Amino acid sequence: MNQRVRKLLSMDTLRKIIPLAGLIIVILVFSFTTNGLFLRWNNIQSLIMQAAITLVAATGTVFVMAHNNLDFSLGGACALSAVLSYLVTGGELIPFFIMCIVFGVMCGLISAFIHIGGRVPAFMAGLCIMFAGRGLAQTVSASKTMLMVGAAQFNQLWFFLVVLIVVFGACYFLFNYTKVGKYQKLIGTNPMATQLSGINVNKYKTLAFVICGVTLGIAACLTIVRSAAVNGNTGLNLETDVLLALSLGGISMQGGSATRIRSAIIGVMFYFILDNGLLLWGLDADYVDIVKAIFFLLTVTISIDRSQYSVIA
Amino acid sequence: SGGGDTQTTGEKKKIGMIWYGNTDAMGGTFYAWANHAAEVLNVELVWSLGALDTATELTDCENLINAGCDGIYFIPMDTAANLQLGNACQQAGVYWATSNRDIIDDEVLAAVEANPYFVTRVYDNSYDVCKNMVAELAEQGITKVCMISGDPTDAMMVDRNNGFIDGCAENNIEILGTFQNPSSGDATTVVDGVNNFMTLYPEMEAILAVSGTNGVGEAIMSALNGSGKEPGSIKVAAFDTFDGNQEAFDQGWLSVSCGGYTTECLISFLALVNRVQGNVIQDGVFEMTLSPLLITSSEEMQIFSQYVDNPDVQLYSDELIQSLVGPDVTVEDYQAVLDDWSIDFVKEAVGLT
Amino acid sequence: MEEIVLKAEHMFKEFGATKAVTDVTLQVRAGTVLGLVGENGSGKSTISSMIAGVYPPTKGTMTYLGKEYHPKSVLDARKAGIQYLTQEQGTIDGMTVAENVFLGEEDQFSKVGNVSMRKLNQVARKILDENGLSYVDPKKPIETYSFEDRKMIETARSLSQQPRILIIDETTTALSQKGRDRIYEIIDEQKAKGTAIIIISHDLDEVQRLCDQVLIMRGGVYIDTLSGEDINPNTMRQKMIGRELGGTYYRADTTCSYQDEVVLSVQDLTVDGIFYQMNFDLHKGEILGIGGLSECGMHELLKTVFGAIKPTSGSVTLTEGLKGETQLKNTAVSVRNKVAYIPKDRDKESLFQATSIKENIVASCLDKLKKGIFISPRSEKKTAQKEADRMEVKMQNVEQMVRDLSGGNKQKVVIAKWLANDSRVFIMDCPTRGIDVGVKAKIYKLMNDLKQQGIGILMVSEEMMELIGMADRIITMKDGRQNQVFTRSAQLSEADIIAAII
Amino acid sequence: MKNILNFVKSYSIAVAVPVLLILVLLLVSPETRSWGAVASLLQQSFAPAILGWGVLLSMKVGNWDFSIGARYVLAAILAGNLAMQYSLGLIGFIVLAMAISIALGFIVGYTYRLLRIPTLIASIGLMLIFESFTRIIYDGGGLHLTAEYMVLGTFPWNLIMFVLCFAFAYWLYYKRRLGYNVRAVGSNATVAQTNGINAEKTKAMALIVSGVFAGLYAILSLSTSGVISAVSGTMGSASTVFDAMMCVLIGMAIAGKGSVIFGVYVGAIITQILKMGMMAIGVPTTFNKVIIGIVVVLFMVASSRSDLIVKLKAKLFKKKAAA
Ligand SMILES: Nc1ncnc2c1ncn2[C@@H]1O[C@H](COP(=O)(O)OP(=O)(O)OP(=O)(O)O)[C@@H](O)[C@H]1O
Ligand SMILES: Nc1ncnc2c1ncn2[C@@H]1O[C@H](COP(=O)(O)OP(=O)(O)OP(=O)(O)O)[C@@H](O)[C@H]1O
Ligand SMILES: [Mg+2]
Ligand SMILES: [Mg+2]
Repeated sequence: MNQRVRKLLSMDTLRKIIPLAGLIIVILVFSFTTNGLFLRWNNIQSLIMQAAITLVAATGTVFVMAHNNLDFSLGGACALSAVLSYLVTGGELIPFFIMCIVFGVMCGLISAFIHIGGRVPAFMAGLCIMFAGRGLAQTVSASKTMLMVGAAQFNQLWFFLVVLIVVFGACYFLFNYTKVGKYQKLIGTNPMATQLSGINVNKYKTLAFVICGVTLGIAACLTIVRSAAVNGNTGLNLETDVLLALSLGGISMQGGSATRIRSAIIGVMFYFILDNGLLLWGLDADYVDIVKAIFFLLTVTISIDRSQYSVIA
Repeated sequence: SGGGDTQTTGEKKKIGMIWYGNTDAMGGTFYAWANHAAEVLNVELVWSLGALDTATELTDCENLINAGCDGIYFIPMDTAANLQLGNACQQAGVYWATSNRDIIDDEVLAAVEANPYFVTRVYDNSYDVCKNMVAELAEQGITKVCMISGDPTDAMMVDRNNGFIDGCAENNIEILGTFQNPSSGDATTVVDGVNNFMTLYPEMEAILAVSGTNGVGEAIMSALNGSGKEPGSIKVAAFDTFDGNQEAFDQGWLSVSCGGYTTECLISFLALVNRVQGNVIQDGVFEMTLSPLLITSSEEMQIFSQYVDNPDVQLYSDELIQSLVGPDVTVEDYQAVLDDWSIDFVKEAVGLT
Repeated sequence: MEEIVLKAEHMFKEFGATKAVTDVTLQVRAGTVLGLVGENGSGKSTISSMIAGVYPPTKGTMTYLGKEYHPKSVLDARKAGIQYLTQEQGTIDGMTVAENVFLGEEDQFSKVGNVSMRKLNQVARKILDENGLSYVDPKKPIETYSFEDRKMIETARSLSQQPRILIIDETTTALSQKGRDRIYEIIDEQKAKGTAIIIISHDLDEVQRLCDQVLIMRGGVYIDTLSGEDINPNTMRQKMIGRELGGTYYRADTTCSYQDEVVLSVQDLTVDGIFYQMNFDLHKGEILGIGGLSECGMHELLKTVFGAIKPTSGSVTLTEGLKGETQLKNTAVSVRNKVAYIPKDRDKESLFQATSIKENIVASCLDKLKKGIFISPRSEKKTAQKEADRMEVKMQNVEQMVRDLSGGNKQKVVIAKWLANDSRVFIMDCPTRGIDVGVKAKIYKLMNDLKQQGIGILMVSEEMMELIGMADRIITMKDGRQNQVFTRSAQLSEADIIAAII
Repeated sequence: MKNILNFVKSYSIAVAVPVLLILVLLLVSPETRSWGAVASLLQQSFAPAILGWGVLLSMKVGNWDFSIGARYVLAAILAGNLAMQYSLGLIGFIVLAMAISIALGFIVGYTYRLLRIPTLIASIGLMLIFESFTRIIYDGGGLHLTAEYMVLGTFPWNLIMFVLCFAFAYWLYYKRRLGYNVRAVGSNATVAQTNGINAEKTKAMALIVSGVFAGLYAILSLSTSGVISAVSGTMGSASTVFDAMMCVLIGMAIAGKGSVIFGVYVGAIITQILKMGMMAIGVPTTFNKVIIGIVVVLFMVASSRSDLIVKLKAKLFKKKAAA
């Protein structure tokens, strides 16, 4: 019986389409069970705007995951970039956005430096940055209220759509059609062979962190657009949201050539649609997480490519 | 749990409730009160729990609006939440109301007051209450304290922090050391913090705690009881009801306490329901305040600990709740309920007098 | 005749569409050595793996010590007395030698589940001593020992289990002469003890020397079993390839021939503790061989020349780089300047296993394919297909995963990668390691073609015949120092070179 | 004699660092110049170290375990409330806490084994479920223990419990087969697997056994604080895991040749010293995270780049020699 279950679960075709199929099924289910609420334009509009922050951050994170690292700094780095950017620019909008991205890249570079220069696993470096970044953001922001009322004017669909299309488009291109993306996948498969194929592994790993930093900075900007204030809680749980969403999207946990950037879009949409749809159902708030978790476990169970692992990680 | 009946009649209005959680005293109590009131008033509630930052609150708000809610009630996690959620509600033509947090920015305040869908906000003056608590301690001759402060990114906590700090300055009390109340995680952190106070500052006479809920009050008492010190040799001034506060008071550890904010949530919520049902109270904006209870005697403490912020106790009768929703309700009716908030009121409500 | 320990009858193994083993029957007898010989991908590893419990056969029955035998796992087979030595690393870093020796067997030393460290170290000491490893300290972390020592420790571990059958799959190719000799001794000892031994090797002389019987496979199919006089390289070679192969497959000419122009110049190259003061020039159209014992520093020398190891002092200069004279400071500079490096450890250092053949081949030449920063998938596929066809890689298509190829075809993919980059200088470390004679011939022909095109080849080999057969000049190394230079001639013999390196 | 010398050598860093930090603390803050302060620090570190050992097990075997925080909260709330409801007494509470905690560990381990999904996924999924349960049971009321259940938090008892836990962890890690397998699977799961260690079973066992430590942590921490709240908000329990990870990371970096079990305790002491030190010099609490984050990075870099330190030393000595 166990073996038969496994056989069924390891069906290759099923596996590959499940994240997308799951997404479509969830969309269909919610479309028919919410009295049309789910498909209303307003709801779709909100969904896009809600998902944007996580989606932007997740898209850049794919580069880091492709070379087999987890970036756990996202939440803290997001708060840190926003707070520092505010302090530097005094909250003037355009400079703020630019500096946010600059500080995002700086956080990425710090991760890369600790990981590569200090030979510390990137996940642990990220964990420390998440910690220290959030702490610093809270300490610095404690002394004053950092409202950014002006940012609220961008809390509109067109702005989010433009950002999303540009970021995802650029990342999609970089990941699939340029050296930056291709090398990440090679590094993820075999770093030593990559180095001996004449590829500067450290440089390309660093580039991945830089790309991740750029998207993180943009995600921080979007967060501020949505919350109109900068504080120590900016970007709370971003790192776990991204990780959860990417897993839902069927990303390979070990990086390498099985990594697909579409995992970001499928996973993040899946994640936010679940939230949205369950609320439209009026499911009791205490049970939302349980249902979400069950969906999460089931989708991954069916979609994961076990042949990637000699031992399931 | 949840919003009562699932079958929706055309009449039944839906209110979206954005709420940080129902695991602490106030959170749990309001969760119970609001559900009860909703049943009495025949409205449906949709809860979205767990948001701790504005971006998440906004997401919840949008989802609730899309779920067809006619009104949104929330505690703004920071001042900007008023602006952002307010805008979302305005765009969707949905009424909204808040409680517990003052708006600390003039621009935001102006925007909120100009928002046609803003119903009301009810807030308390935590700052003054904190000062009063410190004054209470000063009267008992305290001169050296340590402080468990609140999250400095939270407007209400900033009020409380400042109240304590200014109160100490006015009463010539020295604050020896401070540590921040962990917003999440373990109560052991609090125990460690209090132990550190005692080792670092043996001369400490009292502890000011910005919040006693979510296990903090219990943890402070555990630390003090475990210290081997004479009960009462260190005084505690703590916000909020917590388990065992009566005992702590009688032992002499706890010497002043304050709390009872759930009423302001309820009134704000009722005002929102009233507006959603089509009753306009007055032309302009109306905003209300509540004075929390200050507890200084054992008798007060007993009532406070037993009946205030207890999910199993409904302090407001069904009749009263019904009387606060209708075409003839005025701002004064609401303010009267808020003004009535006192230990005596509680006694009466639970039939002790 | 000795007792039959194991009989595997009508064995089949299919991996999807690949028929790796088709209706093969084999038997091993106590106290004898059975050799498995065949081209790359002929199914030798596959059938041994089935015996060792790595995976179950698609069809077929095995009888072991008179009973039906269905190992469910390697552990199962091991418990039954069948030990499998592969060429992969089988020890675990971060644990001591003793712990590695008893990996998965700690129960022997436990009382009510408590493992006695003292006893474990004691017994490990004894096992190491018995296997000529008295210089190894069982309490030290395993990573303090060299690859070769670790392989020997692993072997000692297998032997300590008193196996009835010992399978050695191409283990010797990873070892130096010293290590090989040690393995030969072990085989003799085990033989005397009555252990049945299966050995897989592409070194036909080795097979001739060790085996009592040789079973030949081709394309997963049983061809023949040889014994006695029939076990000689020529017969084996002919049977495994299925046609006569010319007596020599090395270069036909016996004169040293290269152009005057220097392509690569190595000056005073030193890596402290490994090799010192290496000086030589590689010319256009030259095959420059480097010979020595495995631990003489020659492998590291090649890595250093390629830029993968930072030298303590000295320089490596490419005369005609993209911008004229270029120092090869790192691998990126080398590859950009069309220098290729084929490492000895294929699986670890040159292959992307869970990746397509296409991506492996184009890995180093993306700069050539890109327009602006854009790399078109079509050009990738075209290039990969062209080079794979040129190397005659046995594959379904270029999208196939490299990990599913047999050893020899993997090596072809590695070479294809460097051909795709139009490499002007080749640095080859044991290019025919683990390669069957057919493919070997192909690689030698390719080297010769490259030479004719004026490409310089720097080659390290542990096979003296290969050096003598292919190189224009041979530099020998001993204890990290340049020793002697031999020039190509008909008179040059293995003995000459061996005398220089020992 | 040689053994003793070796022993001293292998533990020198692990002991030296906290001693040094305590000295610094004594220097900056005259208030702490008492044995009481040191004793208090050592005791504060008991509970975090115990949870740390559980996290260590998972980290060493290569598991991602986000669920341990939620598991301990759920076990504590269930066990405490049941024990008080049925007046089971201290022993009853202990037995229940351990049983529930191990059962929850079993659920995570078994989910991993049965569904064959990465531990990261299994543990995050189950963490969400367990967190929700803490809010659903007892209507989110959490747990407040009465004094009779808190005996273990007071002085000789907490020390006794800690010593027992230490011995247990040490025994498990260095004497039991599981400990060997955990280390083997952690450094190379594939090789371990082919050598007859069932890697997936070992990983699942590590999750189950981490339940033992989660249970012990629940008992000891509740015995000091007496109170635990339901997890508020999604991932609210993750911070407990991260705090423990910080101790473990310091512990692994500092352990060197000595025992990592002791290292984790030292890691816990160091984080507590930092917290107390921050308070002593009046730095805001939010800054703790910054300092701890930086300190952990420094320790990790120092342990993985010992070559840099050697170089630095060489440079310094050269300069001295030249001067
Ligand atoms: N796991 C696998 N999945 C798919 N095909 C496989 C797998 N393992 C082996 N094969 C295929 O089975 C065939 C036999 O492979 P095997 O490894 O037994 O060859 P071999 O004789 O050992 O070759 P070599 O001498 O190169 O090691 C090859 O065509 C190979 O590609
Ligand atoms: N009918 C038969 N009777 C006896 N032996 C047989 C029979 N059919 C096949 N064999 C043997 O089964 C073995 C399978 O060889 P195997 O595929 O493992 O070699 P290999 O792994 O290809 O070698 P390499 O790893 O070098 O590529 C062959 O040696 C073949 O001689
Ligand atoms: Mg093989
Ligand atoms: Mg083979």
